Amino acid sequence: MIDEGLKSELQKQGVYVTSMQELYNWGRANSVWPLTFGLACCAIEMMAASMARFDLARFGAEVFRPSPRQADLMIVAGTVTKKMAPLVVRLYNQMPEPKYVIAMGACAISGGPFKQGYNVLKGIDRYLPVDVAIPGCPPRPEALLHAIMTLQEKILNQKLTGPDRPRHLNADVEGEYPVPTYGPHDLQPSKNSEVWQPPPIQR
Amino acid sequence: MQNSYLVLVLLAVAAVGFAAAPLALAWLWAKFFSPQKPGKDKNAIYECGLEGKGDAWIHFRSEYYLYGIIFLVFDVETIFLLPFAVAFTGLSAGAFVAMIVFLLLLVEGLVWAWRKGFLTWK
Amino acid sequence: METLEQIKVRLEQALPQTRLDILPNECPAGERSLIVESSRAVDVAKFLRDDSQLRFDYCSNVTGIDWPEAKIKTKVKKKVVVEGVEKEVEETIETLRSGHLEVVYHLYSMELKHGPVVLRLRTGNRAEQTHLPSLTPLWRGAEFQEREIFDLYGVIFDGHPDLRRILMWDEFEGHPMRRDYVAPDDFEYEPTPHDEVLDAAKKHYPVAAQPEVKPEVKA
Amino acid sequence: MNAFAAQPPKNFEVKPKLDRSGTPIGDLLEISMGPHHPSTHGVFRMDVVLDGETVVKLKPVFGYLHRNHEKIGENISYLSSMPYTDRLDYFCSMTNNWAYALTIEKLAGLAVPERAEYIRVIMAELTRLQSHTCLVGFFVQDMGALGTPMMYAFREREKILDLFEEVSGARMMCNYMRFGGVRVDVSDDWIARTKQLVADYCKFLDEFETFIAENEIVLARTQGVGVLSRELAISASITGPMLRAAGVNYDLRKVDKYGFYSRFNFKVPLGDHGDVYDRYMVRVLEMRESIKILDEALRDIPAGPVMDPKAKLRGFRPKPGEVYGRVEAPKGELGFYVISDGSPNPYRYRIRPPSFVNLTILEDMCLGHKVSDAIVILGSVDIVLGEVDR
Repeated sequence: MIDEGLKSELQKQGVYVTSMQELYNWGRANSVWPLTFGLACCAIEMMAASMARFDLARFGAEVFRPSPRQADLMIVAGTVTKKMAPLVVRLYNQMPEPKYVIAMGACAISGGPFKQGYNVLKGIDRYLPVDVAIPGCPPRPEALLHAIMTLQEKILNQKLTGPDRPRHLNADVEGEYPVPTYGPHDLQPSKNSEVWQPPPIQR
Repeated sequence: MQNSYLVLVLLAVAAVGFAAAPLALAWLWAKFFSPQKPGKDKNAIYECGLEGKGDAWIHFRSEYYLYGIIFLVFDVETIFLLPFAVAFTGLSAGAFVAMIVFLLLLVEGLVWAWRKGFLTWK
Repeated sequence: METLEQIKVRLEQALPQTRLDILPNECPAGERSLIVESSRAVDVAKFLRDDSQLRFDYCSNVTGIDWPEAKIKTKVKKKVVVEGVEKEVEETIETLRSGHLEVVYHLYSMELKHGPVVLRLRTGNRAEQTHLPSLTPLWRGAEFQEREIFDLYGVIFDGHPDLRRILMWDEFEGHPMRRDYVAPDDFEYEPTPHDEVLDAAKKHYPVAAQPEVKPEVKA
Repeated sequence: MNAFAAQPPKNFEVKPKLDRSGTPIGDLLEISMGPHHPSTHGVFRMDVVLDGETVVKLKPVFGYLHRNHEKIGENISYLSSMPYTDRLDYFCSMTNNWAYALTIEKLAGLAVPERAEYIRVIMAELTRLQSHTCLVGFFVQDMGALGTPMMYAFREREKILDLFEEVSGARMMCNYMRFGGVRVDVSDDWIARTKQLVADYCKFLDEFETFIAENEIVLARTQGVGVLSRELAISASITGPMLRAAGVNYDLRKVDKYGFYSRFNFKVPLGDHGDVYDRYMVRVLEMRESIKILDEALRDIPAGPVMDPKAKLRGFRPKPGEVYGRVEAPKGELGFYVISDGSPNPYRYRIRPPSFVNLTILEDMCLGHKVSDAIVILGSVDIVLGEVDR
């Protein structure tokens, strides 16, 4: 890539040099359109973050698209119950390809305070790859802003070509995840082992 | 050479090129950098997260069609009114009468539809 | 508003051979409730709603309760003569309470603005005799709450206009709010679990190799 | 046929219209305004059968946010259920806390010092202000005014959330009340700032009133839509602003006279048509009444302890018994029915949710109206899914 010294040198003379990848990632990072996907209390904090005081618009993310066809970020804000989980995965599948997931709140990360509930999915990362997770119940609007900034950094560092390019850029990686079905007491399968590989227990 | 149409042709080509170039670039980019990944769920109808049940191709009530036709007629009429409105000050009386006849013909259609009861939504 | 006893007396006059008794409730501000046999529940409820002095036209809350089989220990003070000396002795009597499901209705009156009358209906047992008359034809507000009790407790309400599962998904089997419902156990994943969560997690997730803790030699 | 069942308007029948030759004019379209929908206030689903644009059948489906609040409540102690009550109706955590605290105080016979009662009234009325303000924002947004009214409503809400955050430490999930009082005393500076906020809240209400109350779009879209008769409202156990909009004078603050409400003079606004516009106006007038209560409560709040010294927080074991306590939450009557068997955990912990019961007659109100009216009617019921599905 272009080394920094040459770049700053040219910038002094008013010549701006960039690469196709930087331009592509810069454009995508600063216009992430979230999907209105409010499940529970975190959705209210998400709304408060997009309102005048905390102003998600400063990061280009205030356009909340109701339909998954026009969104490229799914903020899972709230408790994902087992009855809702197949729908969350289906909505994720219906989003166009460069798509990201923010698990907002303790409920979306691991079931949160409702972990012992019989109808609560213990975290959305059992079925979907989560990019940024925000702890908190509900996390403050500033925490959501920080999550959007973390996501933007992640997008900016994505490679355009080469082996570790993101999922949506190589053709043979399947963009869809299997939608679980309803079983007698739990979802079938109860977790997507391809996505959910927890580290071994430290005990 | 002054009044030759070459200038117009060049302008047309430039205009088309100006429009087509980004599209071509975008298509080129898409070919390399955003591979198509159609999927069973992705191409399914979006039904608020649920599986679509029932069919969207159903017989709609006839009032919709009639409303559509009446709207179309008056939409086209406004297009014809445009040159009339623009050149209104310089028109002779005859042109004015012709335009009014055109207008009244269409209004007469509306009055007939109204009395026939198409506009009231049962 | 009349006291519960007066209402009970008037009820017994109006509906001759119904079995009504009053459940005591020791907590200070708690309301005592009226246990109604399920066969006459609809008539009792209709009387409470249409009677001119009572006018209980607002069914505020319908609750399902699960009472599994249990031994109840009640302490009873008894006078016992021990070696000729009169002494008070505490004795615990074990009574076996048969398992049953219970539905509690809290009725208020919006017209006369007076307090709750609590109706309790009990089912035969927790397995097959779980039929109770539905009071939705009398109070429409009880419709969803009765459906929820059917969904979470398994009480089948006869006469309910549309008895379906309301909260759980349709393919769900069993009734989750019962005390003997066991939730599927593959749900506990914590990086550092402890006691019963640890046992549940061990069945599903690999345990990291234990770093051997070298005993520090006290200098 | 149930006497109070849904009575659709006269010239209305469920099957599609037939023309002269008997063939149906159009099919019935079955759609589900599903859990993921921009204006169902959460994951609420309505299976709607449409004849063209007119709603023919509407079946609500719940359970997408059923978080097993009551099952968890049975496995934890009394006090640790308190933070769970914040997550019931996540717009009004203070009134949820108060309902639960009131119930357990009735169960265990605890007394609450006077200052704590005043603080509870102040918090409850601030919550009512904030909840109704949000509703006004959502209500107009459901009619198509995307974003702008919500900006104004949330701007006011943020000011109230600052006050809550300063007192209880959290913006939305206050967990502020205990059995026998409140957790932290309120500083005089906080009271002064609250007085200031309440003083210029009327300015915001007037501003919103001029925009919305006489707006002809709002009038056209809400007057005469989703009419709810008195008898159906009482029989369907509707409570809160929806009931008072139908003309029934039943407000728990006046009926139960809990928590010193008898000391403040405030009126209970009643509607007379029971349609969507009345529900909106009843809520706006209720906000003005809350401001009156707040003025009085803030003016003569006494000094004194905020926590009943005898109340034992650790190892709280009430005597066996059962109790049903209820409070006038912004959405309606929020009740807690607790059965205790002497152990530190409640034997049965039941919540009577106002939004869940208010949805009983959603179909009755929407029959015969257009699809867009069904959304406005759902908005006027003002549901919060954390409380509907518990």
